[in-house]
Amino acid sequence: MSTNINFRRIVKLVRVVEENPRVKTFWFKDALCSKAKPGQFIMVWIIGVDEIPLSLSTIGDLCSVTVAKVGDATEAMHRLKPDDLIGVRGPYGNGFKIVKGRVAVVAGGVGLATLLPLVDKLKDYGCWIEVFLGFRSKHDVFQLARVERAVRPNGAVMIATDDGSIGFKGLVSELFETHLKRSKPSYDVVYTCGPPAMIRRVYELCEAWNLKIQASLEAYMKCGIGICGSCCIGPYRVCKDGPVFSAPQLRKMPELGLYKRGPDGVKIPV
Amino acid sequence: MSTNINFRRIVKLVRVVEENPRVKTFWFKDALCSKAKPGQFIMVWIIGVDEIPLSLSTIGDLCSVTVAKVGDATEAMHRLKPDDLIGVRGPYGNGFKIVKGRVAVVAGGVGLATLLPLVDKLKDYGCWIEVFLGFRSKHDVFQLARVERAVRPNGAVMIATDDGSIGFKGLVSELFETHLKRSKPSYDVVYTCGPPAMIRRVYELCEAWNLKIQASLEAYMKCGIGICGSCCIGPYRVCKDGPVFSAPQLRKMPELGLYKRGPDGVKIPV
Amino acid sequence: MTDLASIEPMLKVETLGLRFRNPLILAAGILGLTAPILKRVIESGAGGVVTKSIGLKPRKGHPNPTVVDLGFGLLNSMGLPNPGLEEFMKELETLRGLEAPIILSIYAFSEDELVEIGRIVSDFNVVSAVELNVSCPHVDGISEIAKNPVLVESYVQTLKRHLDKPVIVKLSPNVSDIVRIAEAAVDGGADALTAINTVRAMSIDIEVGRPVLAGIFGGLSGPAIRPIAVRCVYEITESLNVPVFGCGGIETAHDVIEFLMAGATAVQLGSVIARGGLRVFKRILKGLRDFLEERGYSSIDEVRGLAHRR
Amino acid sequence: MTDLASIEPMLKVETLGLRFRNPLILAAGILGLTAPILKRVIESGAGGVVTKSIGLKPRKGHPNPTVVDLGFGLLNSMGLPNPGLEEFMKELETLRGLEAPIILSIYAFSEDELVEIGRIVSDFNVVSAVELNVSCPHVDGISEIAKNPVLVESYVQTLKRHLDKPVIVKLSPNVSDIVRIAEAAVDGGADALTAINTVRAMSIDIEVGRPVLAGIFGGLSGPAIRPIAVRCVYEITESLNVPVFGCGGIETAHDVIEFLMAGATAVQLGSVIARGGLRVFKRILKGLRDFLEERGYSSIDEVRGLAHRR
Ligand SMILES: Cc1cc2nc3c(=O)[nH]c(=O)nc-3n(C[C@H](O)[C@H](O)[C@H](O)COP(=O)(O)OP(=O)(O)OC[C@H]3O[C@@H](n4cnc5c(N)ncnc54)[C@H](O)[C@@H]3O)c2cc1C
Ligand SMILES: Cc1cc2nc3c(=O)[nH]c(=O)nc-3n(C[C@H](O)[C@H](O)[C@H](O)COP(=O)(O)OP(=O)(O)OC[C@H]3O[C@@H](n4cnc5c(N)ncnc54)[C@H](O)[C@@H]3O)c2cc1C
Ligand SMILES: Cc1cc2nc3c(=O)[nH]c(=O)nc-3n(C[C@H](O)[C@H](O)[C@H](O)COP(=O)(O)O)c2cc1C
Ligand SMILES: Cc1cc2nc3c(=O)[nH]c(=O)nc-3n(C[C@H](O)[C@H](O)[C@H](O)COP(=O)(O)O)c2cc1C
Ligand code: FES
Ligand code: FES
Repeated sequence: MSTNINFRRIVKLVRVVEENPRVKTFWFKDALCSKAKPGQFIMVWIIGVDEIPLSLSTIGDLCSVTVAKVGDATEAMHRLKPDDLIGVRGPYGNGFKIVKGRVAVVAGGVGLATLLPLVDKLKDYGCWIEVFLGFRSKHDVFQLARVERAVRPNGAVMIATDDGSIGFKGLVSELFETHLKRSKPSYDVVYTCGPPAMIRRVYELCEAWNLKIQASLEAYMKCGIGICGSCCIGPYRVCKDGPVFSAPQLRKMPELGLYKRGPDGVKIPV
Repeated sequence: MSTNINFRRIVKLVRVVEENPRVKTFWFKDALCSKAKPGQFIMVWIIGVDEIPLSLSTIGDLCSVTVAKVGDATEAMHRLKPDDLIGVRGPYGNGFKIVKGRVAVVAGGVGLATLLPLVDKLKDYGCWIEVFLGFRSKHDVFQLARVERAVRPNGAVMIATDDGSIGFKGLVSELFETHLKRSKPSYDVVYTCGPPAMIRRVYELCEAWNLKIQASLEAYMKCGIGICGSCCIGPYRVCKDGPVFSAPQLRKMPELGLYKRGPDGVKIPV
Repeated sequence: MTDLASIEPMLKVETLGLRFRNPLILAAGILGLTAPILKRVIESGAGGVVTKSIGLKPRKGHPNPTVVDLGFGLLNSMGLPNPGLEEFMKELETLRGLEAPIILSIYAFSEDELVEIGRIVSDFNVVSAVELNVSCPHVDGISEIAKNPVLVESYVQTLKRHLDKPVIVKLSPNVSDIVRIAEAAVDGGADALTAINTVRAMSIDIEVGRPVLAGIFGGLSGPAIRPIAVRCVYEITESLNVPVFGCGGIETAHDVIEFLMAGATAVQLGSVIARGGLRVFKRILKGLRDFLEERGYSSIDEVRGLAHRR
Repeated sequence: MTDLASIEPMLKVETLGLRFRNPLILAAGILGLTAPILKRVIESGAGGVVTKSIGLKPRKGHPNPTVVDLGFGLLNSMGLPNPGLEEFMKELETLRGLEAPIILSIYAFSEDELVEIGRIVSDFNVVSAVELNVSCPHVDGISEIAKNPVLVESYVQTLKRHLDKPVIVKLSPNVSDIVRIAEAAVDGGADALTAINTVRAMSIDIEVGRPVLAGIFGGLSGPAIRPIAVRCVYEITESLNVPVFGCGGIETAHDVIEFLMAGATAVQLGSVIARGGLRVFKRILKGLRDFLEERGYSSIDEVRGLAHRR
């Protein structure tokens, strides 16, 4: 087997799990993915349909991606069954840097998928982990048991939903802010992934509270290998310099959370 | 530095030694040639003139080729001075297999060049070495001291010249035959290199006397890497399957010593 | 080697009335879709940059997969995604006062479009020159232009007539006789040429029995095409006296020297950035300086065209 | 895997009225200059062999250096060395009763020469078919033919009129539109096509500032050109219903399957023999059998053209 991560491998889906009506997890075996770092992503070829970036939501002998149904490609992916084939290349990107100590993890929606292998690893390192999860409603919650297993007894899981059907009613960034104000915790780092507006808010909070941040961003991707330029935010390529960025880098991204770019590079307000 | 022996290296000549009016030895440094086996050859680019196969006549920190002036390319090579550049690729071919014991080495003319690193190595292995050298006349003798140093005290050097100006008067194959008849020696192997007619005769003698043979052959070469087909003798490519052949292989070369092929593949009587 | 300034005298290139501090130019379509990344490429050491190829209207390009790594080269069928000229000029506005000329790559499906582009770009002084892409091998309506000398001459003539900037024409290797096309471009008024765009190619995923690219056909770039590109540069400069930007598979200082010896005025780097990142500029610049110093050349002008000697 | 016979049913190819026990054919100009080595190639497992390209008169070819390894491919400018047709037919005489068809590759500088070659070869039953090489990129007078559809059609017509054997036309990738040339060949009466010959290319030795080949230009072969060759085979078989022998950069069973899926009837192997030796035939045959068995295909006929599905 080649060790060039860019060569596409065709892998068989060994399991497909419905997390909730909008989210499924797809399990497969791939030697290179098994060696990925938390926060890295792969380019998934949904054969005959599209190729899209997806974070690894599990890294192990079996790997997984956890996918929200939001458009053509993800809908096609949701139709796949065990034994169906997908193509994968990667893993790509820098991934999260592990910080030992007291950490916060702020996840919005399917952004949690990206953070799951990180939470697994943080547990192995014996970190104190406080996880803030945001969902639209209780029907959108997924993989909660896994997060709770990882956090207990050295941390806590807090949930926010837009409709208040479970946990705090409101945005997860609001939950996080409330917690910061109330407990004045001194996190060694705040990890976050989710919708850009949420990330922007969490970033602003971290700046205000003088907290280190590692934020995993999204952008439209074609090559995944840092040459096509379609994923640029500020002077950075999300696929190669990211997807995980620190505060000094985020400061050079004035557009963060304001607009993103389409396949043609045209700015789209978010 | 690449380890692909096919990549051409440009090397500087560090020394040029006139062996006799027709033969010069050219010294240069090249890491891959330093690791060659006795009997291997290189493709030498005489820049702007031609590229020709030449056996390594010394294998060590410094390497050498020993070249007889016979046509355009070798004449141009004889005009080269220290600090001039040549291109080299290789080493190519199988080289000689070392047989420990009692060996004969039969060299005709500049064919001795090919056998020199072999003689050096046989000495290291403590073989009993009997060397039969053939030259046109005493003026053509070269590297005799090196051969004698390698052979003494465990062997002997015998010389034949066409004009009898030194040693036995006649062909080296006749000298070898005479010796076989007189001393009935039981060589473990007979190594030979020289003009095709001589090799053919030595091969016939070995067949008759039931001696193992390793003969280094010559043929017109272009690619040196076994695809162009210009160096074929019988079903073998001299550049890749040879240049050193054993008796079972020589038996499949009815043309040996009768004709060779030109650059166009046309048969030329020898 | 952080000191780019000290090696400028050896490496600078003056052509088209422009001054490039070194011969390493970012190739079209590589990263050049946004201003901040172009700025970063220049800060990384590039002597000049060519933007993504821009058309009059926004274009999404081909569906994914659009880029595949074949090991000895990349296969891409980007399909010229771009935000359209107007939007892109707003993007470039921020790029003033940089140390390297900015070359705008453009494409057009008709000469009418070229007239309009020429008019719009003439007054846009962020851009020092225009590279006309007539050679993208995987976009219908563009790939055909570079194969037809009459069309090439006419396109270039039209653009030159309406554009008050140097015009570089980017040629395709997918032609029977690149010299003939180069001549047509020069006859049309091209100030310089770039050779080469990618080589039309395809690859099939045998596990699923389908082309690896959604667009089926793509353009091959990277080391695999270097000997083809060197040949094109040599053939053109053997026949024509026009500056040629060499492009195709350049990965090392060695490769840059090869193109210069083949007759290139400067070179463009593309695929190497996938493997080598933006560090490649400084790495190659250092290699160029070492090569020149070790061999006793005082500048790259002394190696240019050397392989044409008889 | 010494048992070639057992895998024949899966791998055999019937085309041109001939039977190839497997799809691996020795490409033109690779070793095929003498009878004993051709025999050895067949004994090594080849399903067929194409000889060196032969002309009416002996030809020494270009001066050395003629072959250079670039790592991802070879560059050669052999220049069609050959002993001439008459001498070569004597050579081939000994090759009767072998298990693989022998295809004679020929070239001609004029249609008159073709007439003569056709007449001479018609009665020579050692040879099962003729491959017409109009595509050698480094021989003046030959390389031009493949670029000109009128010439190609006329050449093929002339040969067919005087030769009573299947004619395969070997096409060049160095053209603006290979399908157009393929059509011309078929219109002229070609029974099959081979795609592709080498890609015109060059390389420069920067230490001495000279082309690496004495002939300056050469033909690129090996892995570097595989995506170009696959594209050519796919383009041709998408438009025309004619057997195509795929050739260019094949090194593994994987590559063979890729060409078959692109639409090739069988394939030809060239440069791989430099790196892999004559063992490549059996190695690839074993790989093909394993691939078919693992995926549940009963023969290569089931994978042929698969990538054309929509
Ligand atoms: C590094 C990274 C990691 C990601 N990880 C996950 C994950 O773990 N789970 C998950 O559900 N989603 C993830 N995404 C988002 C996912 O790639 C998109 O949801 C998906 O591409 C949508 O495709 P579509 O055709 O279904 O939707 P569309 O209808 O095409 O578009 C819906 C949204 O997805 C975006 N999108 C479409 N194609 C791409 C593309 N090629 N690259 C980037 N964005 C695209 C569009 O810009 C739009 O915002 C990740 C994105 C990035 C950049
Ligand atoms: C494996 C091998 C090892 C050799 N080792 C030595 C050596 O150590 N010392 C030495 O002096 N000679 C050696 N030769 C022979 C040497 O290659 C030729 O003498 C040389 O090529 C002659 O070139 P020329 O242009 O001077 O002569 P030409 O006038 O061209 O020809 C003289 C003779 O050399 C042969 N020759 C020419 N070109 C080639 C070529 N490309 N390949 C093979 N033969 C050629 C011709 O067929 C002819 O027989 C070796 C040959 C081979 C095949
Ligand atoms: C992903 C990618 C996108 C490209 N986009 C363009 C483009 O928009 N316009 C253009 O003229 N060439 C484009 N090219 C071709 C390159 O500019 C260059 O000519 C080619 O890649 C050969 O150089 P390289 O081998 O250094 O990559 C693109 C190449 C790649 C790999
Ligand atoms: C050394 C060499 C000699 C060749 N000679 C010929 C030839 O005589 N006639 C011909 O049609 N093609 C010739 N070719 C081209 C090959 O037949 C083949 O088309 C090409 O090399 C691509 O296949 P490959 O990548 O498997 O080598 C030659 C190729 C090489 C490398
Ligand atoms: S996706 Fe192409 S540069 Fe990031
Ligand atoms: S020299 Fe080409 S096969 Fe031996």
